[in-house]
Amino acid sequence: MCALRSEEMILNVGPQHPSTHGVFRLVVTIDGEQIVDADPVVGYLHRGTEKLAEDLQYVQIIPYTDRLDYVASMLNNYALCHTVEYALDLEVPARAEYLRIIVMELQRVASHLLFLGTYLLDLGAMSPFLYAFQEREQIIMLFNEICGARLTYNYMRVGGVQWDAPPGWIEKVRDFTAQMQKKVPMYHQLVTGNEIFLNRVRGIGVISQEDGIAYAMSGINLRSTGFNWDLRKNRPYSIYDQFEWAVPVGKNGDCFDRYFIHLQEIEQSLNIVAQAVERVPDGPIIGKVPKLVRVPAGEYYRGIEGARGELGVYLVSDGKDKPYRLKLRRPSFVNLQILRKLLIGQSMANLIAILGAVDIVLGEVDA
Amino acid sequence: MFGIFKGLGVTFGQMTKKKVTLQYPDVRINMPERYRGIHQFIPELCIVCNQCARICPTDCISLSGTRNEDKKLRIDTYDINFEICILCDLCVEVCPTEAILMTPRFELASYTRDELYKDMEWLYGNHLGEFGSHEQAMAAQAAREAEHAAAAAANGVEPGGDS
Amino acid sequence: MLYANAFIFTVLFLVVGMALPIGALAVLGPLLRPNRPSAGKTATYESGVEPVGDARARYNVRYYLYALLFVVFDVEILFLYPWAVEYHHLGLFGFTEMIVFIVLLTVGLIYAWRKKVLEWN
Amino acid sequence: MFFGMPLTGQTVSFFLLALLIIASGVMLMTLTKVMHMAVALAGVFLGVAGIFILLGADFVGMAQILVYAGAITILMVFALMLTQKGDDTESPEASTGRSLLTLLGVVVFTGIMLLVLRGTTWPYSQSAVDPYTQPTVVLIAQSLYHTYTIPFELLSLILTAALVGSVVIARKED
Amino acid sequence: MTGLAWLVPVLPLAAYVLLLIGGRRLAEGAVTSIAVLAVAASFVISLAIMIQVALHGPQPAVTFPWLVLGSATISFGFEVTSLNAMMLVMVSFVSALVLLFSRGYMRGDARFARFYQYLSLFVFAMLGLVITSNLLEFYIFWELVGVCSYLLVGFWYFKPEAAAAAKKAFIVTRIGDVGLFVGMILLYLGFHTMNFDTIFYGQAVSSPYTMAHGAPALLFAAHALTGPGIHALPYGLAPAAFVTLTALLVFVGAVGKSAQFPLHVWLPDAMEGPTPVSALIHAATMVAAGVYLVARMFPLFQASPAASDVVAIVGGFTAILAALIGLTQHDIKRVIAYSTVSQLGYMMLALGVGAYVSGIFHLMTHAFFKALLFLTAGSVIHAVETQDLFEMGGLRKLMPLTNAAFLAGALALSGIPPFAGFWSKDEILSAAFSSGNYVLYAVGLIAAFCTAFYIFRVYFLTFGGEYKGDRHPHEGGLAMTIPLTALAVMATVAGFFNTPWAPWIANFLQDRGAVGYDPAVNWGLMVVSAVVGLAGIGLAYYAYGAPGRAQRMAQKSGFLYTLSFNKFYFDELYDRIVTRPIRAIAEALGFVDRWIIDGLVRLVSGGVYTGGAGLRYGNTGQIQTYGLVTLFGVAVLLIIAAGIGGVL
Amino acid sequence: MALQPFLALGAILFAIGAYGALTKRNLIIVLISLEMMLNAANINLVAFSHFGKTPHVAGQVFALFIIALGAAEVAVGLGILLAFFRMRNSADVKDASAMKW
Amino acid sequence: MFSWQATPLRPLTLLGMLIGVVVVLALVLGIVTYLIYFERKVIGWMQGRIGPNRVGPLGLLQSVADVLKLLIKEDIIPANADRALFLLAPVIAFVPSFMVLAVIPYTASHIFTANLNVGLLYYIALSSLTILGIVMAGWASNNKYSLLGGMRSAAQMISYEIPLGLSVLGVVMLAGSLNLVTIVQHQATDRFGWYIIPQIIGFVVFMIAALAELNRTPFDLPEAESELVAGYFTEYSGFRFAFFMLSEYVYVFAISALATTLFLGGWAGPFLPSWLWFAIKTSAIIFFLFWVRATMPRMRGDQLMSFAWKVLIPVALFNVVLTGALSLIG
Repeated sequence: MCALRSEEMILNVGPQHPSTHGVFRLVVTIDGEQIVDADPVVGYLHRGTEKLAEDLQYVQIIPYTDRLDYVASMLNNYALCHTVEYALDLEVPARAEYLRIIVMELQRVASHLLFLGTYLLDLGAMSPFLYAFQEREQIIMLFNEICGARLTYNYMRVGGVQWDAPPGWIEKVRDFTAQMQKKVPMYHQLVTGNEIFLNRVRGIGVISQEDGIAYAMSGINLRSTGFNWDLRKNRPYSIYDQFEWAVPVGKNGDCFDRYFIHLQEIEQSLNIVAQAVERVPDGPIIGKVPKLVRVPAGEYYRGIEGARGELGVYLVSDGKDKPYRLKLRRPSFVNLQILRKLLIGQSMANLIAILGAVDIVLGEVDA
Repeated sequence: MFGIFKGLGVTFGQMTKKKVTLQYPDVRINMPERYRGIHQFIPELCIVCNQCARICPTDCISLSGTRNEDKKLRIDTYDINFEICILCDLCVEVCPTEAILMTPRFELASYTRDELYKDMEWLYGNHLGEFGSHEQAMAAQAAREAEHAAAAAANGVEPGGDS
Repeated sequence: MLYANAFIFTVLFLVVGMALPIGALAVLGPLLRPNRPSAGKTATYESGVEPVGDARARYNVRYYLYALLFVVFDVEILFLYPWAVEYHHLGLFGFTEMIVFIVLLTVGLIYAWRKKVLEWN
Repeated sequence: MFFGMPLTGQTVSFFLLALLIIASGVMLMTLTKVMHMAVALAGVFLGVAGIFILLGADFVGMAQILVYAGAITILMVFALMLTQKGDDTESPEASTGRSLLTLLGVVVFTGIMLLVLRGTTWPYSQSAVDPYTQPTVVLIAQSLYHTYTIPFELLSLILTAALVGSVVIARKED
Repeated sequence: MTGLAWLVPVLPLAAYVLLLIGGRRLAEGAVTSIAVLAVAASFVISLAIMIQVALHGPQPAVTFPWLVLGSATISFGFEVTSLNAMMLVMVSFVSALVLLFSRGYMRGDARFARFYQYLSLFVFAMLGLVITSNLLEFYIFWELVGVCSYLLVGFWYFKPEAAAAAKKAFIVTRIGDVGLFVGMILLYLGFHTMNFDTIFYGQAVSSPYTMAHGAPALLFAAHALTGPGIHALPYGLAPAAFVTLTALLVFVGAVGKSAQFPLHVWLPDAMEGPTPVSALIHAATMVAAGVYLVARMFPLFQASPAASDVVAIVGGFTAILAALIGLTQHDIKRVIAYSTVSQLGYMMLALGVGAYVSGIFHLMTHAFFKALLFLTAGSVIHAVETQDLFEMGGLRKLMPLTNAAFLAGALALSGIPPFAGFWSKDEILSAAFSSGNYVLYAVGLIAAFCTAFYIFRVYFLTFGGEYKGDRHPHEGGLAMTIPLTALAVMATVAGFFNTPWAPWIANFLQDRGAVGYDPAVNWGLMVVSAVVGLAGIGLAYYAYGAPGRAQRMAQKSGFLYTLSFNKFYFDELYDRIVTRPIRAIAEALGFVDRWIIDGLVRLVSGGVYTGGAGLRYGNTGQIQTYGLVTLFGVAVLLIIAAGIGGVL
Repeated sequence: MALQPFLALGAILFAIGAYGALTKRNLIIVLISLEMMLNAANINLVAFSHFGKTPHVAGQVFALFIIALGAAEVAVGLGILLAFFRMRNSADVKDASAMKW
Repeated sequence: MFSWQATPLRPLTLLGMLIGVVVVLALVLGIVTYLIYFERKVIGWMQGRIGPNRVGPLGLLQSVADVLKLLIKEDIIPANADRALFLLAPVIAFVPSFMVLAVIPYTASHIFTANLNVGLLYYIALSSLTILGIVMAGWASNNKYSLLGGMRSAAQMISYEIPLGLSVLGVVMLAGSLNLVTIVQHQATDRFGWYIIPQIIGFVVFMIAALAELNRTPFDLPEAESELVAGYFTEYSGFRFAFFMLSEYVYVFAISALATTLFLGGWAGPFLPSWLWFAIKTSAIIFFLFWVRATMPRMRGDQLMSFAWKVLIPVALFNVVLTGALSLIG
């Protein structure tokens, strides 16, 4: 209804705005409280990672990947290493694979916790943010112990990992996993059952399955539409096929589904970690890798299930020690494209709910 | 309706829980051994092989050395620009002599950018902590590492990587 | 005249209530505060970019309809108060009277409801 | 003595309030920005509420604040927001000649009224009711719900009609 | 119950309003129910009122001041007298049945609801006219009745004849209304009041007859001419002349409404309307209004012997004239229409000779049997879809119930004992006889003979012999047969309400006092009138029992037949002596009007227009300008007021 | 205090309102002015309920009624104004000269 | 005891009253200061944090420090703002918030209380004036966020003023007075005791509406940080901002005090002095407000409005009818 055509107003949400979680700018045209048009402006954080990579040895690229999705660095590390290993057809020692699985799934938990916290903060609830950060802090401390960094881990190497687990670390992870598994219901009590929260996210920002596929979405955004697509299952890599776990899938494709799948994935990831810590084998943590990695000439693509969707690395090599071209498929960037479609016709309040639930990380979007 | 009350119960229950806040300047997180803080450079050990400068993804290390009378290269200058250093640990990884190390120190705030440009002198003196000199620090570290190696051996784990 | 004392008391609240902000803002403020305006400082905030267009655009009608409902219901409340005060003495007659009043206005509310005035979109 | 009246607190209050009302009213007529007018309007309404209270009609005074200063002013503000363009000044007034003519008429009118007021002997008998012992609310309630039952019920009808009518008009396009 | 009397007219009005609002959306059955129920309720109330009046006597008038004009107050209100009460019962009874009948007759008409609207309004007007207590109100209802008859007669306005007939009815009755209006004004000037009671008795009394033992008419005369507080009569008229003049003027109104000679021409033409309308107009409402007027003003006529004589003579002449015309008409409804004119003449005759009760009684019985005749005629027309007598026949076997009903009505009309008409007509004739007006008695007798003849002519042509049409006539539905049955019963037995040995109505109307002339029972006259009726029937049987005989009779009567067939050339006569000269004058005047008067007017209007065009610039639609002007106006008024009040 | 000052104040307020209602071109301001005139009337009512020959609370009751009616008037008036504005895209009295549209 | 209520107005009485007002002002400023501290502490505890603890012992002087900071902070008036209204708005927002405190009966000897017969209506009428200040602030800033926030705020506050006004009607019906002092006295003698028992529906509606009137979580849309930055006071800084904060927290106190008065028996209670009882009850309500804030996410605008009009108002009306019917029977 808009009996009276009020004047449209152009409002800049971002780059300096609390709810864009970074330097994201959304130029919305509003009519009263209703969004008539939304134009995402990206690039405030662009560093030219892909171009820089062309001038770097493979090992040097790894620290750069840390800075893509900076809340899920481990997964980024892995994507690159995995691609290079694939290109080299390299065997990775079992212990290294287990350590990788453990840190990757812990990383996924940490990333999802961060999503939960910030999403609820966007929706006006303060406490879950702090609770989520308490849990995340424990994971970060675990990472800190294993690789010496809290955010930009630079942990993986082509053919394995850089560090072995310090003494007692595996036990710590085991304890944490058990403790965290008990914590998850608290979130359901605090958040999932809250009618106010439900009213805000149910049926909001609905992505249809067709749209999800058409926009090449992936990850939770795609799974929330009911499309069962998880690369860990669908195109297995690493040793995921050795664990018992399920892929949570939504029904409606709305913000609630996206929120809820995040929580369920935390549970599933913890599940994987719990299985993995029981079976970590002994052995080397890095395979037989030449001192200077030279990828045979050719084109290689590997995609892994990142925290936000399919994180793909497309590598073109001319046989030198540096890639000829490195293209990164950043899930946040791809998922972001649907934003305009989701936002048009919504109210300003829904903007926040939708933007938050699409869950973008600007480091990844801008690369 | 009950969802709201459940939530109220959760928050109320949290009131009595242990607080996680650390009084930061007074209390600090005990950074783990592997923590990748600000570098420490030990000129005595440096053979001026330039590997660290080459591996550095951001080219923040610059060094120069002169050939000594005994044909050995001696380090003259060793600067790290912390404006662009990403503390990735690669330089430490490649250093054949462990002349460059990373310390648990992470505080690097300064009022001007220039101050972030650290020279050999500063890097050498970085993070001596309670130790009076570098030698003492080295000895302590060696002791710690031996300890760890023993512990690792006790766990039946090969010390891996570059350790 | 004694009852007026109560109102004089409230007037004193008004006076003191106005004195505080005026004193703090107009008298004390300039003495304590620096005042060095610059173009950057006095620019309007809009997420760190130059604002596009004027903020004082014509505004949507939705709020207006709420205000309209509000005015009508405010009057209703106003007339409910004397009734509530005197309710014990009015008895069944007063009760019926008010039921009629409330029902009529509820009809209006339901009408607005059905007309989707109460919906945001 | 003040204007022929004993200088009591009541007199002083009256003149202060009258000053507020008239000043706000004149401001309302002379200001150009519509939002400023809304503020002046609130001034008028609050002043009138003060006058009511001064006259011992505390309930009516509160009603005045609640309905006029609270509700109607806000509604006016919304309406102004709705209809004013970005340029927020009032459209130019009527021609000067016409304004002067109106002013003349108004002044003549007021003058006569004041003269008549002065020239008339008013029966004087102050309200014996002390609102302290007998709250005006109660008196109003007794009057409203017994003597004026029918107007009261009609009022609800009018309010409903106004509600429905304005909703219909305001939402015509749907 | 009399306090509720106002409900009697209001209920049909409510039905009218209801139908006006929702008629279009309602089904035919619902429309009928609304109207019939309303009128039936009126009937029930009327009946209750009548019983109450019979038991407790009339009730005082209920009046409300309406207009205060200087010292005079015009009030409005209602009163219940015995006359009223009876009229109410009769009107509402017949109306209810007619309304019910229309359900069948008008079935499927596109403007069914509209028809019921008009009928309801008509009933309302008539009931209001009956119940009112003052002359002005009476006149308003009187005109409303006229309007309704116009609407109803012209209901099928797309038929040119119907439209013309409606116009004719309206204009002709209007001529009478002028007389009534002038009479009314004269009465007002004489008495400074419009209330019947006050005019007649100088004070508000419920019924003149209860307190005026013996000679109410004289009381009126005394009051009118010499009573205290009597104002000087207008125009310096002598009291006797005043009374006669007003009486005659009022009678002119009655002549127009009741279709008396010479204003009878509209009534037969009004047959163009739907038949239920005819039944209503002819039996209970419109034409009865004229008779009711005379009855209501009876003291006035009593006070003026000259006026009474005029009434009697006009009535008698009309009776015979219409009866003669009725002998030869081909249209079934026209025959019945002329019979109505004729019977109304009887009533006037009765009132003219002072037989108040007889006149009213005949009005009542006539209402029943005439309504019956019209409704049966309607039933017949509905069945055979023609109005020409010579295209019918043989319906006795095809429509037995209608046949029986028509027969009852015809017998009643003919004055055959013991049917209703016999008793009332006989009373009139004996009143005429015993009051010494032998000529009028003879005229009435001849008219009675003619009446019997023409109605049975219709009967034999319609029901006797063989059916000549090519349709399959059959009885109408229940809605049509119920009213027929009810009316047939009434037409048969209504006469017993006032037999010489049980004069209930006389007692009721006179209410222990005597009004008008009360003839003694004369058995001889009764036998004579019965025989005359039978003779008429016999002649009709003779003429129309065998085919061809009628033609021969017509040829033999030659000139007379033509005269009768052409209604004595009244319409042509009026055309010659009234319409054409008037048209000529009108054209001459038209020229004057167009060029001289209009020229002046155009000059004026042109000036006004030019002035208006100029002033239009002041009429800008700018509310503020208006407000400003108002402000100055108020200021000026204030100055003046203050000046007068001595403040300035 | 006497009655006259209050009546005088009412008259002056009324005059101000009348001036606004007659000269202002923005319909909303005109409405506002009308409200002021209603307020002026209310002052008189309440004044007479306090002073006068027979002080009675009825004056206050009527003031209440006027307040309520004023609210209703504003609601409908602004509704009409909106309709007008939608039609003409203007809130100017000058444009509201047609008797119907 | 000195009671200005029953003393004819003399300069001395006036002085006494003035002192009373100033005392209230000082108390309120102190209360607000520690209200903010209390809120931060409570919410901190609920989030596993400590809360302010640096300035002064236990961080007790934190709010004082904040106020001082605001006081000496530069007063920035945006170039595009409507200067006059921009300056006026905080005053208009603050004054009514302070004025409503005049009618709250804090103690049994209501020396700081204007014993108004229309006390409750006074509160509701005055508090509705704040909306004007907020709208003005939003409009005068000439900032889109401010405008949106101001408008939202106004729409929300007016919408919830209706259920607020309706919810207290049950209390008025039981007490038969609009005088807050009388209402408290009635609660002492009423057979149901505190009105929270017979008026539980009214109390719930009142609390919800109060939360909304205060623009607090879950109804803090107008100043929804993640959407509108800071709503109507986005452009305000320094002490002008402080006055918005101040009025907000004065309202927190005032509405809690009102809830105490209306539903919790006001100052009444055994053993302890009356003012302490009042303080305890009010603190409980205030704690509840903070607790809710720590827990709830924010509602969305349309839900907020529908909630007021489709749920609260019908429920409040039902409560009125129910109370009327019950007291007719009983």
